[in-house]
Amino acid sequence: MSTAVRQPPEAGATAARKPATMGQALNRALRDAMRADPDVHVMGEDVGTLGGVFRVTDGLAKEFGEDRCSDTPLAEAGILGVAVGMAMYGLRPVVEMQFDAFAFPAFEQLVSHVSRMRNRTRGGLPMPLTVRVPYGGGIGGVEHHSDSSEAYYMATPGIHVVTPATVPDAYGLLRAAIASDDPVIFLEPKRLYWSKADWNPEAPEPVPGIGKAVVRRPGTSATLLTYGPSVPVCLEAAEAAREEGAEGWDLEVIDLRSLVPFDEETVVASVRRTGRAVVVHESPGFAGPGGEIAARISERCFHYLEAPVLRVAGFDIPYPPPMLERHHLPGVDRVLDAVARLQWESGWTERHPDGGGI
Amino acid sequence: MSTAVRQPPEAGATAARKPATMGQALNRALRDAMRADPDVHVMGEDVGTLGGVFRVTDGLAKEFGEDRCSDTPLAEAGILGVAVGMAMYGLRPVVEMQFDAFAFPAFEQLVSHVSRMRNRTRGGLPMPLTVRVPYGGGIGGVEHHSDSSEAYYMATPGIHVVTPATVPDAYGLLRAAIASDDPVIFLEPKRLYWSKADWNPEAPEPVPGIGKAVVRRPGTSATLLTYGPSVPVCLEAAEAAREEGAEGWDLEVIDLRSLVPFDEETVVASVRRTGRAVVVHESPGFAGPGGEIAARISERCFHYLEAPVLRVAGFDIPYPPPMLERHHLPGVDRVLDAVARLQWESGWTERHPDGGGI
Amino acid sequence: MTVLEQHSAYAPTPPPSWRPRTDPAPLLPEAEPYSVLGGEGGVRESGVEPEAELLLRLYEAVVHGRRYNEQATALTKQGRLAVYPSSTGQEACQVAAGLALGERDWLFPSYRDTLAAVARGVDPVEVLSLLRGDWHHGYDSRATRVAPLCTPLATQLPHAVGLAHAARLRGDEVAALALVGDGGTSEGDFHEALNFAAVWQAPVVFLVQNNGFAISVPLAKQTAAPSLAHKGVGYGVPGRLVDGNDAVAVHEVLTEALDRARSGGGPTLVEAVTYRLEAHTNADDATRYRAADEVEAWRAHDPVALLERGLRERGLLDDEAVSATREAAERRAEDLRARMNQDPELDPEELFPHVYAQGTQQLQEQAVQLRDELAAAEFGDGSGAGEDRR
Amino acid sequence: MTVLEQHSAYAPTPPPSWRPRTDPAPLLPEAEPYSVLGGEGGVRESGVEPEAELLLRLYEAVVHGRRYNEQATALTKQGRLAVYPSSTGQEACQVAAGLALGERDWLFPSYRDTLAAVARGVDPVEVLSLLRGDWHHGYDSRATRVAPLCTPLATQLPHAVGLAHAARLRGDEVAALALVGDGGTSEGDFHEALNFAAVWQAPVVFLVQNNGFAISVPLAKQTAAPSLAHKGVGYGVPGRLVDGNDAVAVHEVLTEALDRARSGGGPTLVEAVTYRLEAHTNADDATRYRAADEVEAWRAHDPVALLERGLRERGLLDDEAVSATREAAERRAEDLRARMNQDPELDPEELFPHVYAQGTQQLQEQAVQLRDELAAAEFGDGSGAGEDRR
Ligand SMILES: Cc1ncc(C[n+]2csc(CCOP(=O)(O)OP(=O)(O)O)c2C)c(N)n1
Ligand SMILES: Cc1ncc(C[n+]2csc(CCOP(=O)(O)OP(=O)(O)O)c2C)c(N)n1
Ligand SMILES: [Mg+2]
Ligand SMILES: [Mg+2]
Repeated sequence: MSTAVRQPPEAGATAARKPATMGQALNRALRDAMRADPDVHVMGEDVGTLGGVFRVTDGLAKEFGEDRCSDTPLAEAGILGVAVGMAMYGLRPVVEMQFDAFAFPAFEQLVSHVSRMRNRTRGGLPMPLTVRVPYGGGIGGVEHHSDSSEAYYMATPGIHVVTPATVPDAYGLLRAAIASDDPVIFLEPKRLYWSKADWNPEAPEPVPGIGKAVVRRPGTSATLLTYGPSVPVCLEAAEAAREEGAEGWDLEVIDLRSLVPFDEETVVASVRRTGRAVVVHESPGFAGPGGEIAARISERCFHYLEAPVLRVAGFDIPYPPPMLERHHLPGVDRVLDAVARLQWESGWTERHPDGGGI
Repeated sequence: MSTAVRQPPEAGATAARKPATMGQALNRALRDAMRADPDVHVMGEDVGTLGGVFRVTDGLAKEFGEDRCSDTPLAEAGILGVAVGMAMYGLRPVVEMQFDAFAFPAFEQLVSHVSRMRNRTRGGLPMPLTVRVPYGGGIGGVEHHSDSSEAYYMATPGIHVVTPATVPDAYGLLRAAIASDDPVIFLEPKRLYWSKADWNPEAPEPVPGIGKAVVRRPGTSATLLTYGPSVPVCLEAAEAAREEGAEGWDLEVIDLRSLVPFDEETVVASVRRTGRAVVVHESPGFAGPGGEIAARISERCFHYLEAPVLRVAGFDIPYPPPMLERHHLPGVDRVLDAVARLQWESGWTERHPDGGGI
Repeated sequence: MTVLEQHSAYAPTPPPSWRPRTDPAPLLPEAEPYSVLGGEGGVRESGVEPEAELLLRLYEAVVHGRRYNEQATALTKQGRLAVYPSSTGQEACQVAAGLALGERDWLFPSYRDTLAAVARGVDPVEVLSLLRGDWHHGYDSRATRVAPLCTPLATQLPHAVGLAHAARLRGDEVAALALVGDGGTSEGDFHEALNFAAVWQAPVVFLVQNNGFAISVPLAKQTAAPSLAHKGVGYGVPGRLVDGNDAVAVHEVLTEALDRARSGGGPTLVEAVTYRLEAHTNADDATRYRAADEVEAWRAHDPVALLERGLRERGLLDDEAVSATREAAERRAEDLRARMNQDPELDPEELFPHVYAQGTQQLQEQAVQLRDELAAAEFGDGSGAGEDRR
Repeated sequence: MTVLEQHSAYAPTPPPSWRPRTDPAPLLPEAEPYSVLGGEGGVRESGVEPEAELLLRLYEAVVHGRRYNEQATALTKQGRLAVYPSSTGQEACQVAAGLALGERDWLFPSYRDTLAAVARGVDPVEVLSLLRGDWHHGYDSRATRVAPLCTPLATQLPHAVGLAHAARLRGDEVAALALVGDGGTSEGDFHEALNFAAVWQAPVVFLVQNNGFAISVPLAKQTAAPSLAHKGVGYGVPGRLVDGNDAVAVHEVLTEALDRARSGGGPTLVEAVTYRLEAHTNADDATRYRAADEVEAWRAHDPVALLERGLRERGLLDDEAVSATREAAERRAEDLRARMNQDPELDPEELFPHVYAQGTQQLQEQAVQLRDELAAAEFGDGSGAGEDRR
């Protein structure tokens, strides 16, 4: 799985680091990838002259010309379908879907072709293409602008599903996605576009390539498993947890970075160590990413678990309007509530013992 | 949840039962629904003159006219989109998607409109429509004719997901789906279209409406949780299991019937009783329906489980070509293999203890 | 005969006995956009002279519409709207669409068409619910016969076809008017909707407001067609091309098409050539992708000014009437501002009851969870747990 | 100048200064299907006389094609193919498509177009892999420049556009020929592909084989257009209408369009009017939805007979040559039959290695599981566990 991107020797040198946003790191990753490989082509709605509605493609059309960074007609199935043909000819298209819900028109192309072309042709026509999808909520977007559609992509064999949570990961994972010979759904957490870190674009920190989770905060009491927009929430919760519980909890936070392939090794090792786990994501809980993760942990760590694996997720509802979204999004308190239910004392009680007679 | 369909008094009378296929029961359900309610309209590719490629709509155009059972242009997004408009005007469209993968073009209409219209309009514009999707494999279909797409639908709040496994359920659940004031994805297991049972169309057995699982075979050793095309496989496995293990296993088989809403009550009660569970489905395992089901059981039955909840599912690959599909589909042996791993003896061992160092 | 059998269409026979098919000629649009008010030249010779009452009604509506657009844009600056896609410059289309509809007809608007809904009679505060962000939709669609504002482009078009078809099946004389932008014509749903409408002869009219841009993408990057109205012939649907800044012309073309639809004549595709004078939304910076002189050229063809001049030339309007109309618009804008300045009533528990007709156990549990959290936050220890910390 | 800037398209200016746009007239198709061989009348007067060598090549190919279709259908009866969608009756289109392509050009076939691939030179056994069911695809697409047979309708059309566009960006003189059925034109992907092709002036030719039916749905329920070729003008793409049973005419139209595409002239939409003489596939019963006399009328315009007559009339063919050609076709059919009667080599473990470039741990575990199961079945206790019981 490791299409690790080679990094300059001074990688991560603190000296030249300056505050950069995730959006800027993504922009830089596209630029560097386009400079490094003439086969990389960026395309999508408003990605050219405008530089994208989130400005992630800013300046690319100017530097590389409209043939390399192309505004397309407004037709997502067409965009992805055309990208498939370009990939068949040997190019590496990088497609931008303007918002998560606007990737849905391209669903058939994705599932029936992008994910299967390599397999169908026994490797004859690989699909080295990247689909960038801004996803998730928390930005006050109206209907259809805040969906978390990762469950759909995870359930589709043949594609990778990657999502960064930090500025260096945004750069490193996007480079790895574009370099991958397989199709990658690259989910960009919208509300982290403006998140900042000190970062040196001339010497970006190396990222181990697609398929590796990372322990963002080591801990011993329980493991929080999360990704993308919920990573900062979990880190904040872990800090707050030091004050909670009988003697405070020391929570480990794992940023999955890649939902497919799933880094079972890192996850299982952590949960076997801590004995407790909570999965946190924005996507609706039912049949969401947390289902797979919790099921897998429950199976592989059965004898190590002190408590059931709990999930903190968006409710099982259509994404709410801007003024109500804060009630839907998993926040620090909801995470801590779940941690508190991890059977710290003996004697397990249900959350709603009378709910439906169960 | 119970839009239970009223049944004639002699329901289930054994007297007049004759062998009927699931396809015939579905056909009869459509006919009866159309007779009972002039607002029920059937539409789709080839559903009129031809009666559908699986003949489920056979005779409807003739009896009710082309306005009630309409051949449509070949455009799935258009079909579902037009059905949305018809439902807005108060009709009850029943849409046929010809094969599972050919529902993908309609994905945006489904997710962005069908599933959200009621919520968006605070109940002002409900979507009483049914989308019939023949799904699953085992019929020797070439590429794109054997997908199991239920994971996508389960992950979409606002729709119900229903799938029959028996002749009476096919009738009863389809009537309930059409009668429902909410949109229902009605998944018809292709390879059970020709499955038979003794059945009386004049007095069909009552079905408790959408949202209720059923124990198809009571048992004490472990619970097999399944639905649709895997129900007969699990029943066969349960029979075979009487001869396996130290003293034979007595397996309980639950047919979920409805994936959304999920009948947690029935499932949890069973697993708490048996202490062991295997989820069985054709859909790829990773992020498939079994993830949610296993995670939910692991959480709600934590202190009752003698062994991890295991999953027997399709592999995490694109659906194979006809000549290889039998290697992909969960069969009796694979189910029994999983049952055998449910820690019957003390001492838990992993399936692949050296796999990846976990 | 059923409604689906009424229309005889292309059924090719072997070339030797090739039969005449639909004549394409009447389906092709006019060579120049149809106009009544005319361009700089003023009153047009040709064309039936519209009734004074209609002209005055349209005038009032475009003046109100312009002021409404300004007010809504101002509300975004005050944080009262999450976002506003203005139809400034497109008021002629908006107003004509709203007013051309018969009482039982339905309107299918996009996010940019709040003014069309207002012109149709929807309460302006209710229409802005989506854009304010208190809910996804704020008015009673069945009562107003206005479908929800639609955000995923072109997806509302098949809905309009379906509704119109359903009405026809029921024998109701109802037409649907579906609005879409120039960019939206590139989506597959546009194609499928037009095709369904044509094959089923659904009583639906498609109005493409060609405002030159899809966000930053100019029309030349969207299509290579002679005009968008030329798309009609490919479906067997007549295409009409109209000056979209000429409210009278748009109104006339739509009225004609809606009448035809209602009386079983099938669908029409209308392209109204207009221009988006403001940015895509308040969040957009239009200077990144278009030059000021292009905007200026279109300002010279402003729909409000055009109609004012037309009415003055016809002696239907004087300075006094102009200021009276503007004042009335100002008062309505004040009223809108005042009502929008009140915080909407929000109930977090509304997240759950509308997902299904009856709640599932799962959603009930989640509703209980939220209620518990809200209660904990309210009666909590004052540390702000539950509400403020996120 | 970049390839994306070469094409000046519709950019409307305010109506008073409306500028001339693309002229729609040259984009409209001919009033009658273009034909060379003519109908019952025989040799046509007009039109350039095609070269004898080409005529003979086409004749050989349609005779072989007809026999190939018969053989493949027979193979379904013997259980050697899972399914076969026959192109009997459409051989002229199939063969012309295969032969009109330049060496570096690409073909994008649908499930029905195996014969086009064979005419292009793909091994007939390899082309049937999908329909035999041993794998999804059996030939080397890059070597043959034939994309995989495509099952989801119209989804191959944007692929063709993308490949053609990529070739143009690289400066390669390559055109793509994409095949689609009449039913497939209703899908959104058809629309989006044509629009992309037009806006980007991609070197791609779309050939619609209008065979009158989409499974059971006749064209009149699929479209109300004057003809499918009339769809071109709505994209700014020239539409051509051709007698699809006249191999010479189809070949000429395609050759012209491909040449134009390769030399930067942009895409073309070709509608070939033809007929599916057999059922949709061997699994279909065509008598449920169409009358025998309709089929008979088309049999009178059989593409093989038409070409044979044309050649005889031109003195290029006599009885002897006819039987020689038929015998050659018979031998090829025998060869196909013999090779198809061999069981394909199947390796269940091939389910895993092609899903990704490198296997994931998860897939490796599953591959191990399957290997264990297969081993258990092979060296098992003979009770059949693992393999037979399902
Ligand atoms: C399916 C879909 N894709 C993308 C978007 C994002 N988007 C919103 S408006 C817009 C431009 C629309 O242009 P046009 O159709 O011309 O309408 P206008 O905004 O000019 O009124 C885009 C790309 C969307 N809403 N829906
Ligand atoms: C997206 C999609 N929807 C439905 C189908 C099922 N289907 C297979 S062939 C066919 C009819 C196609 O008709 P047409 O395009 O005219 O091609 P023909 O079969 O006549 O060559 C249908 C509906 C499909 N393959 N793909
Ligand atoms: Mg526009
Ligand atoms: Mg056809």
